[in-house]
Amino acid sequence: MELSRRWQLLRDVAAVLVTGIFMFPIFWWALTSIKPISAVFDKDRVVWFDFVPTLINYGVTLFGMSRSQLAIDDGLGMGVAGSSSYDSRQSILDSIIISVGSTAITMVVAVLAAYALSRMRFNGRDSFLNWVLGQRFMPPIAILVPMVTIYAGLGMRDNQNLVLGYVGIILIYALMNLPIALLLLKSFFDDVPQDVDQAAMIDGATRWQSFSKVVLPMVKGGVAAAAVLCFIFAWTEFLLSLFLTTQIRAIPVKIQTFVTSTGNEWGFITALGTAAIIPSFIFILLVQRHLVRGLTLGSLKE
Amino acid sequence: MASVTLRNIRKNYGAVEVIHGVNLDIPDGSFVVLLGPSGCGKSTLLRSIAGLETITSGDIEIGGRRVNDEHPKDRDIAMVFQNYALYAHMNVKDNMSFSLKLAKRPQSEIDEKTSWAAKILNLEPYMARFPRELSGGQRQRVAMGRAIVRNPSVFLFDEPLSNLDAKLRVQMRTEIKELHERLKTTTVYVTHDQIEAMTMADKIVILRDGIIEQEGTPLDVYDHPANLFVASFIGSPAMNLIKGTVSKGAVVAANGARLPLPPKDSRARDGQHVVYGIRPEDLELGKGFDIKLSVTEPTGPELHLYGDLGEEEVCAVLRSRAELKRGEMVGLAPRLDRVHLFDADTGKVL
Amino acid sequence: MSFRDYDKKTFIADAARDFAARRISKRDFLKKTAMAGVGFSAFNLGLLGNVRRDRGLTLGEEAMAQDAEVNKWLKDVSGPFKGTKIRYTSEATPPTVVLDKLKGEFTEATGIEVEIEIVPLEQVLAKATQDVQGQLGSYDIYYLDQSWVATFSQDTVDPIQYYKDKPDLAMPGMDWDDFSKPLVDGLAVYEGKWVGIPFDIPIMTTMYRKDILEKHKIAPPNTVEEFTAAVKMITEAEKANGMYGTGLQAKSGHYSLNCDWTQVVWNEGGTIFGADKKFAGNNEAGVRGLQVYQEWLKNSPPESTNSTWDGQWQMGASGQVALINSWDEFFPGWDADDSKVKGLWECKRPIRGPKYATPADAGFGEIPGAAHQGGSILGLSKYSKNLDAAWIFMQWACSKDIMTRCTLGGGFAPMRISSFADPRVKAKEVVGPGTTRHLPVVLETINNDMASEPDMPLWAGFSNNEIPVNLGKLLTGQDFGGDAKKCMDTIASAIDAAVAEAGL
Amino acid sequence: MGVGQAPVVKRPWLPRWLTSEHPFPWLFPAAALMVVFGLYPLYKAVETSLYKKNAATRKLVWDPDFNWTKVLFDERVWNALFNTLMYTGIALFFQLVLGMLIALLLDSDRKGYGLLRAMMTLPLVIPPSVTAMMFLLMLNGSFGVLARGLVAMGFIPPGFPILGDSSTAMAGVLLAEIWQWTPFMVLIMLAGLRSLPKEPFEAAAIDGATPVQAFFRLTLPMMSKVIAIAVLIRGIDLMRAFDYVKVMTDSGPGTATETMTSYAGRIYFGNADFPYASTISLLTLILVIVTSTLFMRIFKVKL
Repeated sequence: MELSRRWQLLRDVAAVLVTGIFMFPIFWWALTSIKPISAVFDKDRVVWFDFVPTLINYGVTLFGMSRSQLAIDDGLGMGVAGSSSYDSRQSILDSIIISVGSTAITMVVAVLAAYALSRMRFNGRDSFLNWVLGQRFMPPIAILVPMVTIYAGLGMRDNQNLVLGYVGIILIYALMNLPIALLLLKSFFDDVPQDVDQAAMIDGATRWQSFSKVVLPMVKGGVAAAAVLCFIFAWTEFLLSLFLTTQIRAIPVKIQTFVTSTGNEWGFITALGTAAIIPSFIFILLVQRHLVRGLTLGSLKE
Repeated sequence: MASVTLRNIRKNYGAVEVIHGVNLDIPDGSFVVLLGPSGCGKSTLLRSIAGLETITSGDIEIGGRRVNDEHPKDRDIAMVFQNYALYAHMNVKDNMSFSLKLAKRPQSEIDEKTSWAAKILNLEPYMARFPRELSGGQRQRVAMGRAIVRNPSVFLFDEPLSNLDAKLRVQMRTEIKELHERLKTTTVYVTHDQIEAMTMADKIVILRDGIIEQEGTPLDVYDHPANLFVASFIGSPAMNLIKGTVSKGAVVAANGARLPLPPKDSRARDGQHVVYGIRPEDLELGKGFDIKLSVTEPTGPELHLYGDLGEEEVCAVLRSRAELKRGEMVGLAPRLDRVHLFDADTGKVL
Repeated sequence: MSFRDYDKKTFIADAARDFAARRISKRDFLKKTAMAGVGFSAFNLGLLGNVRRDRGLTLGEEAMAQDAEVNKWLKDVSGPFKGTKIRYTSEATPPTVVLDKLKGEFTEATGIEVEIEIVPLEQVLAKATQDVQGQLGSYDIYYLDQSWVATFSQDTVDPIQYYKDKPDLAMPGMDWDDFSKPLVDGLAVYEGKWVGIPFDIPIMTTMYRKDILEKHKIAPPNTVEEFTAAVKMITEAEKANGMYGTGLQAKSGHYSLNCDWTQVVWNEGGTIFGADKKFAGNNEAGVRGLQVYQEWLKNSPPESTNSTWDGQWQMGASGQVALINSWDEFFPGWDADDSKVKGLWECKRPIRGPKYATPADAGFGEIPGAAHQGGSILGLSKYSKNLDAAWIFMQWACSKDIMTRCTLGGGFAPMRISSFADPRVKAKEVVGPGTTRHLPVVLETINNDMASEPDMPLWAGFSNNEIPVNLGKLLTGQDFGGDAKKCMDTIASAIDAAVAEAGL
Repeated sequence: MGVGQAPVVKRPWLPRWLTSEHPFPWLFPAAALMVVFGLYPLYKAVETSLYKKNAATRKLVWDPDFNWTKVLFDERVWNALFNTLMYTGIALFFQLVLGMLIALLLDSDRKGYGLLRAMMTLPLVIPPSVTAMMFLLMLNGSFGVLARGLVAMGFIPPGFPILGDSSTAMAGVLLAEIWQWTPFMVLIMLAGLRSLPKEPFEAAAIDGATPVQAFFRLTLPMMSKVIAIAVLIRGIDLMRAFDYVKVMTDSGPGTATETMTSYAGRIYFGNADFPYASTISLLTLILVIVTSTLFMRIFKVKL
């Protein structure tokens, strides 16, 4: 519907304003990351821009500057008496390994299952779907103890074997993301008419060929969207990662280690937090169109 | 090229049987149309021939070979789908050559065959386009191109024209027919549109509820419907079917009107309950029975009259023009040699 | 260690400070350019062009390396354990993080690798609990807060015993008597057994803003009454400046609130458990203590009810409060160069109540007193698969030199008497980052005022759940209508039932 | 066997259920993952909940009734249940309404709206545990920028501890929750809006419907399925929400923001009573199953 110019202007203003409100916490967070600690905790006023910006927080968390050196040689309290290992480069690497690994596994498993659930009719199909959704019902805290025990028994904790440690956390994330990926992908597969597979089969394709050469390429946008969602969920998960790992430090866990006995190291928390937003955001931008379509899980068709 | 034979085909979905023992011979090189209302099982039958559905019992033979357990790709068939089922991520050429690539044919053969098909179907300028960049008719042609490059022994068409607009449909109808004339490939064509069936088929097979009601050439089926269903389904406007009782060389309708029968008609005895069938174009103005005119529709070449005979509506198609008014009583005379009589209880032709 | 060695080390430490001084002037220069508007990018260039790699803790590390004797021992005993990896999980306390830096030296000398997993306190508890429950042996060493010592006593190896049992692994110069007696009693010993070696000792002292007290002509308070009066007075007088008398770590459901509470109960002569092993917080003294606390809360920033030690530190750093009765660990951060309150805070022995109950009045080995200690120990896990390698590391980590250097790295209280007297530590008793000028007070407090929470296996649960949750309900007005007695009665019935159920 | 099932490819050495024509090989990896990492831990959790843990000796004693009886008579469980439902309900309400309003606002092809929509998705990529810390900082009564904003607007007295007061703590936690997940709803709603057919709206406009009428009579009913899916997905996650409560208020003050999972967490972290923590978690699981099954039945959600 056409809006009059005045209404249109009003809408533009409102849209910018609302988006601005939602951007504000992130802006504030990023701003805090370049503030000296005294500007974060000013008892008399809110400090907006009148501070001397510092990149020390990024230097320490991302570029390997030594926190101890800064504290002792340069006399920077930065909030606390302590000094610690704040170099988070390994954590970023860990997060990437875990997120990419689990996303890859989730996608392979989910794509296969979603294809079958979309294309084949068999007894128990609906039960299977409900079972899949049910995986998301489980509060993560309920499976912490069993998982730790099981992994320890299998020698799959990261202190027993680092590689298996990664595998362990990757598999658990794969399961965690399976429901959303599978349901999303199924909706994309459902959008491709069955006739297409059948045409392919008549053209001489086996079931596998019609899947891999025809149907899968047709939903690659949806696959990308599901993959991004999985990546984000893995990138942001905290509780399982905290308890299943001892040396592998995903970013959300690493940030929690900046909560110390003498204070929260807000500078490092905000710096790493800000930096951690970037990769996911790039991915989300790349597939936003498909994401917007995919999130409705096929409920739009009749 | 091959003939297709169906023997006592049955198909169940769970406890429900949807095809009840179909027997059908499709001679080599013929164009057979499976016609019927939606849900009659025609698509299921077609898809069974294609191998996209398993049948519960019976045999399917293509070229004398039993193919029940063959994968679709091994049945030497090609199929065109209602919604074309094009591969959206491939261009026209790739769509058409997909089957050849899967069969690992040499590139030279692939090129040769696709350009041959493109030429036949006037697709040459569009070979690099993607399906989304094509019009409906062009997509339809690509789907056909995909089918013909393989040079299969049987073509299967599943309502291929229903997504096209009326004009294009007529055009494509002709093209498909021409293609068949040219390639002489055995063709099974499913539609619910009787015009398509009449114009294209060598043989029409009329299905209802999983049973073949009648098969025969188009005119045969039109002129000699085997039962009430076929009579009402074939022809547009549909055949007038009026219930009545036979009495002294005529059928007495519910309102007492006497519908004349040919002299010495021996198909029914007096007092028998029958359905009197007469096609609209077999009625002309004259002395026979009277209807109360409700609508007149001039279509140009013809004049369609709709009127009431008691509770029943009667339609007549006149070649001549006449000044008639709504509400007027009009006398209609049937061509007596074209009167059909059906048993009111079984629906079978008498 | 000979005097000559000391001499050399302090000399190098001084040199390091000089170097630091030059850096500070460089920073000042950069600050000025930043203000002049070239600002950010200039600063940026200066900073990134000068990335200092993490090379462990300086302070003249070469010279301050282990005693030759200890080093030789490390090399001698570590042979069979080369390439082993030992692990422990710990809270991010200052000594732990310094140790995390220093461990490189250990690895260099022994070939034993050390992984320290640093997480917030309660997660340390959960992870350790998980480990002992499944006897997984994920960790070779547990970092145990004093309140969990009883809980884990059955899971650790007694270090004294092990020292005797394995003479070939015993570190020379361990000097067990160097750990101050009250500290060992309050912290490490449960039912006569050393559960671990004391490693960290934050203790509650009274800290005050010299300038504010002078401004209002108040003497630093010695008693609870004086403290309360001073707090009230300052809140009243400084209202316009957004300043409060005190600040608390009263976050509902958090262990920090439990620490605050035990302290006020002891100050009124109360105990947590009576000699009959029944909860005693709801007796007259206990209720009076809680009422004092409620009074303090009225004179502290409202955010206190959502603050742990973290928030309390911020209040001090931002100049929001004038008096705090809390962890001495806060002190060095307030003295940092970039602090707004550098040099303004002073530290004294904790305020005292009229009288204190004796350990005999209390159950479960509780020691009432004026200074709640929040120390922790390193315990050697019974389930460790690298017991001896871990044992070597633990002895090294608790050796005189390492403990002293941990203190130097952050300016918090050492565990060993000798560290307090170490010239390097003495040399830092000046206003400035990593200051140790509060340590004499801390030593005095440890020796005279130290109090300890009950030693019982259920205490970790009570102090993290039942007690702080119900206190939170009271202090934030969710329940009990401000009635301290009612709150304490509720806690009492819950705790008594749990104690009975566990059959203690 | 049914529609779309083609006959077997002849490959006699392979049993049919191992060919790509049979669902088995397709579903096997997913099923294996769900059994090993889903069912087995669930089984262990159920088993754990049937033991009674002695807090002093840490011994586990088989006592199937103990925890399940305890959970029914634990007032904090009922409080947590109430809080969980309230948290879920309020968050869903705001996320739905705001999500719909913002989606309507941003659903425009004008220049620049694409960028706004992209920015709107930013909150989604932040770890919830970090978001919680973000709001912890911003809601700090003494220093927080939001708290001071609210003071300036006269909503709260200076220094008021939003997260440290039992009347406002829940609102504070919900603020973080709503901030982070409203964009998720915006995305879903945008998808729904963008797929609506135009004709009914044109028809309605010709029939004289106001935009508001068109919204309630056309947009909402046509989007009901999308909304149902959104509510289902979000609702499941909301009932299990942990990070915000844990980091921001630690279930407090008192038990004012204690939800089922955060209570389970406290029993787990604080008291180390794994059997009881498992029991509470399983109760949460039952709650989620019951509510989402009911929801799917009532609103006929088809997966």
